[in-house]
Amino acid sequence: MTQLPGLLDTEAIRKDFPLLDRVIHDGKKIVYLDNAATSQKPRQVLDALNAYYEQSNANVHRGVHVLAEEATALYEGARDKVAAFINAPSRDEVIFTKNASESLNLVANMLGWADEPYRVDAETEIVITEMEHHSNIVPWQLLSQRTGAKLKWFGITDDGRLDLSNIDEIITEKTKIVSFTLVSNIMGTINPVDTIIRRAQEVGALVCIDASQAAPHMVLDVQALQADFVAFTGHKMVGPTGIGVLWGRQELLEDLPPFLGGGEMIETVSMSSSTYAPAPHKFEAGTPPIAQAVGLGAAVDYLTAIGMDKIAAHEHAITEYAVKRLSEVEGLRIIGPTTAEDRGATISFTLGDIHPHDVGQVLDELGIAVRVGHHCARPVCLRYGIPATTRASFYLYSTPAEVDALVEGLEHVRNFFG
Amino acid sequence: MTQLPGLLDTEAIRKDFPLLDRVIHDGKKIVYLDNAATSQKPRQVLDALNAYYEQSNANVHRGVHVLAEEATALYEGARDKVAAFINAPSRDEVIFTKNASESLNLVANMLGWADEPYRVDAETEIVITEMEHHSNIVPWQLLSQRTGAKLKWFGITDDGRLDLSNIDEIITEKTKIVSFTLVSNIMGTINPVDTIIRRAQEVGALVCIDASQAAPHMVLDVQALQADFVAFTGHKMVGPTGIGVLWGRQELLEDLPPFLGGGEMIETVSMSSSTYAPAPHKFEAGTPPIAQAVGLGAAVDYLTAIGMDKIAAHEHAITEYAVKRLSEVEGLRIIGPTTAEDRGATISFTLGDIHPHDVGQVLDELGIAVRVGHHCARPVCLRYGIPATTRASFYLYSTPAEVDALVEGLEHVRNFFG
Amino acid sequence: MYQEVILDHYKHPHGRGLRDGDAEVHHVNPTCGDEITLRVKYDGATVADVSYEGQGCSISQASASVLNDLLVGKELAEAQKIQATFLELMQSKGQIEPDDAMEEVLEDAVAFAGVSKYPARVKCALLSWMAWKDATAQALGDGAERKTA
Amino acid sequence: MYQEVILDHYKHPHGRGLRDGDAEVHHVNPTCGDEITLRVKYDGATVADVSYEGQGCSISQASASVLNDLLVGKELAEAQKIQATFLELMQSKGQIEPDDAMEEVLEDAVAFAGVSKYPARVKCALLSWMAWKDATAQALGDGAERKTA
Ligand SMILES: Cc1ncc(COP(=O)(O)O)c(C=O)c1O
Ligand SMILES: Cc1ncc(COP(=O)(O)O)c(C=O)c1O
Repeated sequence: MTQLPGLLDTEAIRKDFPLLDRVIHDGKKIVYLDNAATSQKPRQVLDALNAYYEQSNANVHRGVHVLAEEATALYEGARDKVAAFINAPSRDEVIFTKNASESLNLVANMLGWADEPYRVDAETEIVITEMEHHSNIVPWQLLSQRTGAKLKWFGITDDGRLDLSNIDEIITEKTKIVSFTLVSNIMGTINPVDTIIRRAQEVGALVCIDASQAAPHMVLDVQALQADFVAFTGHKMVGPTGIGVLWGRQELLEDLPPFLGGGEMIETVSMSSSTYAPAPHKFEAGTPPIAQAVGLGAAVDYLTAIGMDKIAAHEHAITEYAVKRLSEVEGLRIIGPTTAEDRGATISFTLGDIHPHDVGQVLDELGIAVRVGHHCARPVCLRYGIPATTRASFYLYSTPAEVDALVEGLEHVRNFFG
Repeated sequence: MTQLPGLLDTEAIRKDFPLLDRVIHDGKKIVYLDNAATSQKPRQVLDALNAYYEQSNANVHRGVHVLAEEATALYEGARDKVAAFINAPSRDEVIFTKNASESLNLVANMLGWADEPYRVDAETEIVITEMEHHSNIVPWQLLSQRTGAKLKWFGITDDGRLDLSNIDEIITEKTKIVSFTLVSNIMGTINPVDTIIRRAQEVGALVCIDASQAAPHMVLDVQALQADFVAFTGHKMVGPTGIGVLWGRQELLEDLPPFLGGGEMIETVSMSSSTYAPAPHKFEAGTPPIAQAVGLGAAVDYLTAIGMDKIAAHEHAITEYAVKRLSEVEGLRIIGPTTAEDRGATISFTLGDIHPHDVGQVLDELGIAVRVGHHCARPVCLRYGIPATTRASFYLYSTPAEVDALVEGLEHVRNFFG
Repeated sequence: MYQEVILDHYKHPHGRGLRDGDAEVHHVNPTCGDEITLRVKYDGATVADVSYEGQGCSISQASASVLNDLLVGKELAEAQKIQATFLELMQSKGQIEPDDAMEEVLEDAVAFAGVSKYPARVKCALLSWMAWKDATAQALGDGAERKTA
Repeated sequence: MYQEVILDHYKHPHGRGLRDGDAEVHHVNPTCGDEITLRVKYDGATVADVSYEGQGCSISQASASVLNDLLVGKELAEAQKIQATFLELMQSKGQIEPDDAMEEVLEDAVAFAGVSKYPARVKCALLSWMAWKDATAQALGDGAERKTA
């Protein structure tokens, strides 16, 4: 077996993930390389979900019975865990949503309905990048259409980096919000947060970071980042589906208006008017995803016990190996950074003229799960003039042997359609 | 043991619900009477969640690998089940949200951003009732504040019914939308849908029904209801937290604009503009609550196997018995209908001068879980000039013995504070 | 949590009713509807009277009665120390087992130790104490802190 | 799903290239970027030619080639029957095992039966067939149905 420096003990880790034992197509053990789409879940997370439902299930807040107290303690305890995981100055800055998409829409809507100085309107500008996931594009397009604000964006260079050469023209005194991804979900690019934040601060614009592809894979410290909002999603970080997070700076959350209205987010309601609870509750209308928050808390415990720095090192080693092995495949072209520098373990590529759908399908027949298509980042495909890519994405349980399996699989694909 | 006509075989049913075996406070088996807040979950639902995560977990749609195909089939299969459960004319009319609150906010926002003839603006009126859950009040208050539309409402009579005496003044030619609850979550009242819908149709207003307290307890047939939108929530109907439903008429869903933007809800995206997928996907931005939808599908299977008509009959028998027994308790005043006619198995009451917090706390010490407070329906408490109520709410696994335990517990409370 | 002492104060509240005062405040716990109207009267730096009216659960009612017992007649500094100690106890989530020193300060109020285990009820127990702090700040001006927790 | 027949058509497509026609359509599958430009030429009610250009996966490319084989030279009614049968097969979710009667209608196209098990790929297989239907409606006017599924 290939040994690389920095690898985790994947043999032990993989035992925690029941799905990795799944066998498909007559006896092929699955090689799961679709982690940028969603991660698998460890036994520890499933146990937390089951324990919640079997022993403590109740609606949270306002209850005086034992189950309600327990459920509330578990739910709010999950908030403490997530706050610690991202080094939030206060637990009250952690808002639970249903996914990263809701988190990003929440930011866009808060700014659309805000009073000055935050209000986005026809006199102002919104800045994103060409590298964003659709979930960090469409909310801003909608906001721009509905307020008249101008939507601007950074382009991408030939080697899959943000083109910041014209940063002073893109981010201007009119810019109210700059929203961009920390790690590209299609190319794996890690973006230079500092440069962008410095310019945004110069002009007094708020900064929202889409950390959906960062939170699962590296140390995420919202204080070090210096952003105003950070969004991510539970299902990509060994947590359940149905839960996302928005972290926001406390003063902002205090000042900004609510988005969804309903139970839990109010202080007091009469027919003619209502007042709102302080953040985070102001932004959590209705029964929250209670079990899912508890599951995310268990996920965060799991990742923390292994160590986010160790996970990052593991993935870096796998990425270095994968980039090297993949570049040996004839006709394979990596879309995005072609070295392991400043990139995560998500690698998109094309293979000669073979359509990604065919690549993915034949790999699947070999038991290898990759994703094909535009990966909800169609502007990147348009930028490179390709209809789609094949994307292999790795995680803490990925092994060099799985990289080898992918490379062999791609050789098979080449022969099959050759 | 008390035998009433129409009861389900609760001995068998209770074996499916692990939490009902929970023992609290040194050996007291829990008497769970907080079902209007959330229901417990049967083994079958937990098994579906575990099977999904252990065997088929993947992100849905667009994937060509086996797991993605399976996850998509399970997720979309859950949509089929829910569609059948509510007798929807088309599966494409079933939108998955995170809870009923999101469903109701979705309707309010669609109408706020819609073109004519649906658009809610300063020239138009919104109608709700004084009996609504905050989740069916606050979204409309926000919409009213943000569009200038006038918010009107039906009052409540002394015996906990909607006061429809002035229906023609409340619902007028200016009314764009009438949104009301089918069953009150605080008083159990079942509202006269037909009368309201007839008047709404006369003036061409849309009708949104909050069925959060109906879907778990009775046959829900959206075609028979004749509403335009119907909202409900998974966790109250033996399903997981983190999943809600909005049903809407297909033509409306086609015409109305999207709400949350992001992955999954698009047809095609470029930096300058996007087009949207057809409903339901147009309204499901980002990775949906996949496991939770699968769990809701299993919940619907579970309820259907027992039969919603049988569940309704069971609850009716329990309600009749509970109303009778409770009225024997000295000083107890039911807030809401005092007979079992046209009401569900949710019973709110006050007990002399004893504050509901104290009632709930002492009951809890006896192992009896009820909810106390305003139950996210504060206008009802204001209406009756009380700060709060104690609410006992029953479900398919509730027994006459649990009613007896409650009544005994209340006697104990009276003596304790007497 | 329903210690005999608490039930006694609930059934037979001390000093209840509104009397003459230097400042009046009205506090509400919006989640459960508990309310209190409270007046303070100072005689120099001495707490001359704390009078109150309210509705709410036994915990909030008993707590106001205990407050009246403990604070009336005390010097402001002493009263503030008692208030701070009670706050500390109530925020302890059941982790503090009151020792002799604490019992000396809080007297009957140590009976509320059990309440601190119930997050939903802590606010009830604190309602009158927060109202007193607020009323005191109003009566004496900025010398006494104004912030309510 | 990759039957030999499909791979053959993919590697050696029949009738590819754009030639003279009565109507031209451009269809796109937005989820995967498959594209086809397709022209139909009619000689009375006879399908005189179906010419096309496109990019996409082997399934969409092979399917266009098979379409060209099957439909060119047929009477419109016959061609529509073939199209309907292919549509039925593709929407069968792997539930239809083509019998002799179906094989007689669909010839090489029965090789796509396996594709119907893969929802994500069904649209690829149908792309050219929907384009053909659309182009035919345009060429012949409302006589042929216009609706695309
Ligand atoms: C009548 C009614 N409407 C809406 C809701 C809101 O449901 P959820 O909290 O799941 O959003 C509830 C329950 O809390 C309810 O009882
Ligand atoms: C960079 C990025 N942003 C946002 C999202 C949206 O996350 P979700 O689908 O959980 O809302 C994703 C993943 O799908 C992503 O990769």
